[in-house]
Amino acid sequence: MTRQAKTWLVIGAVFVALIVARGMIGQGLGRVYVKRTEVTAKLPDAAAVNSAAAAPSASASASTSAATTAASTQATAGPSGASSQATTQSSAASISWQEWKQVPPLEFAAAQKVNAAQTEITLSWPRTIGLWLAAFFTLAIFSFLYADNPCYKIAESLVVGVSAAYWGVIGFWDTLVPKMFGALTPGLVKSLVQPSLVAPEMLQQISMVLALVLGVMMLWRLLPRGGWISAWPLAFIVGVTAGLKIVSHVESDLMAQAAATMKPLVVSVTDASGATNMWDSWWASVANVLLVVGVICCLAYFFFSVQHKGVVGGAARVGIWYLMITFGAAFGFTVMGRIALLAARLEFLFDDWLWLIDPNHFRSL
Amino acid sequence: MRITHKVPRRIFTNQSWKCIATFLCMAMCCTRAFAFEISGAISESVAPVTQIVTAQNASAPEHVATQNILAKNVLARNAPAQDTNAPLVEPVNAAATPAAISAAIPDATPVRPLFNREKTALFLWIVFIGAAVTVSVWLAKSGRPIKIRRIAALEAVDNAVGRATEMGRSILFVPGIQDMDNIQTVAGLTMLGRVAKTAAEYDATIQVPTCRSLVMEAARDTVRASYLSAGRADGFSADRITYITDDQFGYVANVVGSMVREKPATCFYMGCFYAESLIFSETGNAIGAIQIAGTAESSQLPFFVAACDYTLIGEEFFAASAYLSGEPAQLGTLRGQDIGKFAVGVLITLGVLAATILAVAPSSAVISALLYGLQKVLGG
Amino acid sequence: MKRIIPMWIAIIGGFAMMLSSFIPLAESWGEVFANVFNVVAAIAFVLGAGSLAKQHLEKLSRRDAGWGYSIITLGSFIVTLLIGMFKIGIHPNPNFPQAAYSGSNNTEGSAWSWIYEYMITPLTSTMFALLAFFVASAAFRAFRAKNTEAILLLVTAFIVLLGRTFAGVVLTGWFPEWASGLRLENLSIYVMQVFNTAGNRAIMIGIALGVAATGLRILFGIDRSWLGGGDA
Amino acid sequence: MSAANFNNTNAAARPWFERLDRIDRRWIFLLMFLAVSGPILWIGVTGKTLPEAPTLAARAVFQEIDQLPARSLVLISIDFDPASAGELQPMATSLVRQCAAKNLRMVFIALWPLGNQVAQQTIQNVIRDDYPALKEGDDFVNMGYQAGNEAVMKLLLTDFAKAFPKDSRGEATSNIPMLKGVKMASNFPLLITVSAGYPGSKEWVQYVISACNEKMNFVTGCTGVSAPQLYPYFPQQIVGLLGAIKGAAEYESMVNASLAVDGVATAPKYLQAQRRMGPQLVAHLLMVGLIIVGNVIFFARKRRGAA
Repeated sequence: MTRQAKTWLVIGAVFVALIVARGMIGQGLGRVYVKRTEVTAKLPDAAAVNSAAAAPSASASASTSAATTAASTQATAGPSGASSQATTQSSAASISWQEWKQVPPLEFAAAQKVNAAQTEITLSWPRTIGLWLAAFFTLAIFSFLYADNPCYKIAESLVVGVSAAYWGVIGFWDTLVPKMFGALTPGLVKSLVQPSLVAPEMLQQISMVLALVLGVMMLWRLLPRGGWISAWPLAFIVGVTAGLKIVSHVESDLMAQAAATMKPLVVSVTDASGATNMWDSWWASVANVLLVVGVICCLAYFFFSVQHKGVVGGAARVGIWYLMITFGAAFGFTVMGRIALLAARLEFLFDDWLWLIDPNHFRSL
Repeated sequence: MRITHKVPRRIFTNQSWKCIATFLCMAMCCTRAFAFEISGAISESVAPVTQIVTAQNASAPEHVATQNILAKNVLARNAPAQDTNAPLVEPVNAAATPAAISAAIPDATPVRPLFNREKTALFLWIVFIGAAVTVSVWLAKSGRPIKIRRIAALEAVDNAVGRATEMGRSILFVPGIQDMDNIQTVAGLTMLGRVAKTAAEYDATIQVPTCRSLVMEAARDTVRASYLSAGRADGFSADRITYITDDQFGYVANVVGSMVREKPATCFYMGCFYAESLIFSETGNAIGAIQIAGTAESSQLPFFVAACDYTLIGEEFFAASAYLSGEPAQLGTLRGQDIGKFAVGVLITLGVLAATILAVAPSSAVISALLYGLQKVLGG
Repeated sequence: MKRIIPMWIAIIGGFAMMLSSFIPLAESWGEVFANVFNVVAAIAFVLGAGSLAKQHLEKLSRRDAGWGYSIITLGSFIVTLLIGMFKIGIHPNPNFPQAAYSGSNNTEGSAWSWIYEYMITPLTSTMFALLAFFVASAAFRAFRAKNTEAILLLVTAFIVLLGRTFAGVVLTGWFPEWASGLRLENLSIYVMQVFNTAGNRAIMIGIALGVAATGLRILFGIDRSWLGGGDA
Repeated sequence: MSAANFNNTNAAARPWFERLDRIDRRWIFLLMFLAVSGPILWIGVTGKTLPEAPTLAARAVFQEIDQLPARSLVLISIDFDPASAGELQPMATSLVRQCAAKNLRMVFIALWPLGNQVAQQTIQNVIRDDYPALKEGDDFVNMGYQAGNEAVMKLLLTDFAKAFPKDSRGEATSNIPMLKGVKMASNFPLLITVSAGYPGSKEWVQYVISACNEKMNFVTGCTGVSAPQLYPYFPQQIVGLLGAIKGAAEYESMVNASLAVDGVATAPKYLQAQRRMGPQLVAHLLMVGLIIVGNVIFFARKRRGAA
């Protein structure tokens, strides 16, 4: 066993021991409670019931759910703990299902006190397992700070796979379905996804055909041959963004910024009584002078077709000083942001998982 | 450094004809529309705002009037909010609600002007930049050498590639995390072309993980072309140019992981970067790699400046890419940009002078007219 | 042919976009192109997902080093894709119960939300949080007063770091009113509004010119390096 | 990456500064962990936070929202994902809370794929939990995510319904009562964004605020990284700016003060940003300390080298 493996073993053992110890003290740690609510939706007509029964969720559990209790179905429903199920009531043209909303442990304790046999608020196993998984992922990625290791690699592989699929799915349901399929196959979208769909205009349909053609060309590159065809949609993307960017950059970053720099070098600040405040005027004037000089000197630094000698060289030198001050400020601000992110992760570990602190009063008043 | 890019001295090359023709087409398309409006633009520069409102009202009765009322109300933020924002408040008087107003719009399609007068200055600026670039490119293509000032980071590129060869380790090139529509990515790929060519000559391996599938394709093309031009087409392997994932941190996790495992001797970060800049450069630091970075993302520059051996700051990055490509089109563009910067500098100086004189002697009519003119030029 | 058509597609798309800002009559072209662009951008996500799957399948079939991790990637990819595409565990929208797929993936308690809450969130945000550690290590090793430029960078960083927390108030809060401009918290604002604004403004002006010049070059057909290859 | 610079074969022979310079960077990581976790635990147990004095840019955000008449429409773009939530979620929470308390009508959109989910959670935590009287469709609506970045903004300028054809409940835009009369972005007197990068506040200025013929007011909250880049736009194009967690804490304290009811403590979920300023303070001091130690080493080495 290498020294590193031993170290990992010791760290792991100490960690597990600490967590076990934590679990035995006080309220324990890391559980999620949910509250059940009933949702009923009226179907517009009887014929539509059939299509509703074909719904992925409704059909999955409709037949078996009547007999099972809420808590047990919830633990078994769906591959990763989807906490909803549907029951089709044969008599009325409506379907109903149960939804679970996360509640603080405090509410569970209160409900138990009133009636120990209540089933409205229960421990959610899928979410509790999820919470522990999330804690594991957090620690797995932090473990990279010590050294690269299999846990980190697993987390890394997962994040790649999950996020790519996640983006693809969001692009499909949020943009492609309402915009492209909504224009090309309005009937299908209307009956399956979005009954409120507005009938597409002719122009919309034509442009979506164009989009579809470009999209297919883009996807062509997944095939082994004819990848060059994907240069067409690429050209479209490059051209459109270039057209967009030229206008916006010149307008907001060139003209507006140059106009905002045209400030008087002498400013007189008057206070409430109307008298000139010498001290404030002085500082305001200095600020304006520094600003104007800074902008011009930094511009000089970015001259490329002129050698940096003489006046241009001097201005460029002042320019780089300004740039360094700019970078220093950016550094300070960035540090601030990064630390807030770390604080948020540690809050998750200490609060949601280990129950060491309770800033939100979820577990104690 | 002086580029002696010798193109046979033919003044009107095929290319230059094409670009002049395109430019003229664009100019002609717009001047027709523009000619109608230019007189209006001039009168606007003299007339107070209210006149524009009435002028537009004549042509586009309801729509424009409504928009102007809305705009003016929002503009008048310092005035008591209750009254001025009245049209934005929901029902008190149904006729005044935005719902009621815009419900009336679709029926009465307004007669639109041919040219959006408020954008005159913007249009002129784009024409100016276009002209500066086109003329500079044309001059560059006609064989006139363009001098570029010394850029330290560039001189380090070849050495860094050589070092990787000596150490027998690979070179990592990260072309940023944005897509091909980002100009920084395009500039990064130009740099990649050069780095890959040097690497091919030295027979060093080069790894290019990308964050977008389109970038991967473009990078493969670029590297393949570089290996071809170095006469080592057999050395090219598409497998070293990989797509990881679109997700920022999924990508970072993977690249950093492979950096630690494969320990490249030289790392290039050229393109558009966000938070990952520091993770890359710190990890590179830890594995003792030589690092050369280039980006126009000013928020990430402090980290590259601090942690990398050489950094191309902002526009320097584009300049370096133009220089390395050696293409007259890119070098000419650089000159065109300098002309633009010079114009901006002169305008700012004039504006500041005018504003200062105006602050000291508020009655100077000539100066106030000058300041007004400058503000108009900048669309202010 | 392989290069001429894409070039003209770029030129037409770009000019339509640009002119729609100036010519009100062209506004609708701009809309059409923007709309097409948005949809193509969404298809690019699908392409991204497809490329990932292809890549890892190849890696798997070749038994490359670390192919075991490719299984994890592919597995998580496929599971997420199935759950999301088929809206597994999602009941229909109560307003439109007749449409099977009308429910939103984001409903609380769905498998999709579970992935978001317990996988995406911890994984990506912890990745981001690692930066706090790297920043500390970089500060210790890289931020050294090597020359005037570095000193300026350091001093500014100090002012901002201290001025944007309670430390600034503790250290310089006792400064009398007339010297209040020198209090760290005010000094940090001064740095931001004067020096930082000047520096960033120049960078922005430069980049705006760069973007415009490069963009126009593409739209004039002078630059075709983005089409691959290299020659102009 | 760990063992690369961990070399202590002849550590004893080296002067102190050399040893310190070659210190394993994991010690620095540990220091950072302690500097952040210590205050979190302390504040978590005691519940105390540090006082905040709002700066000009943060005050401007508050006033901009405060001066809008009740029932005004505001467009809220959630342009961040959970990775940046540590910095930005407190801002989003407070911004939505102020809008809800002012009875403004809120239209949520997202230009980041995961932004829709973040918006959904914010709506749940603030509006549904604490302002249950507000009705979806009448008082607020979540239009979800659309792909396309700047092109979506461009489309928003001219046609809102084309850019966002449906809301997250699947209702067509034209059927949403509160959006009757909304044709384009400029129909919203105020645009609020919370942004973590690209596309974000900068793009909103470039593509919407500058391009809009009518003046649209714009306030934004952004990450510490992007704040310096946005200062040149303040106060001409961006009327109010919240930079990083400090800006969030300042703004949060202002909103809390304005909505405070005598005898009722502010709900702890509205103190998130102020709680995070504690770890911020200690960690900043650590950073300053690390830079100073690094430079002491640098100068000691320089002197030794020169001698």
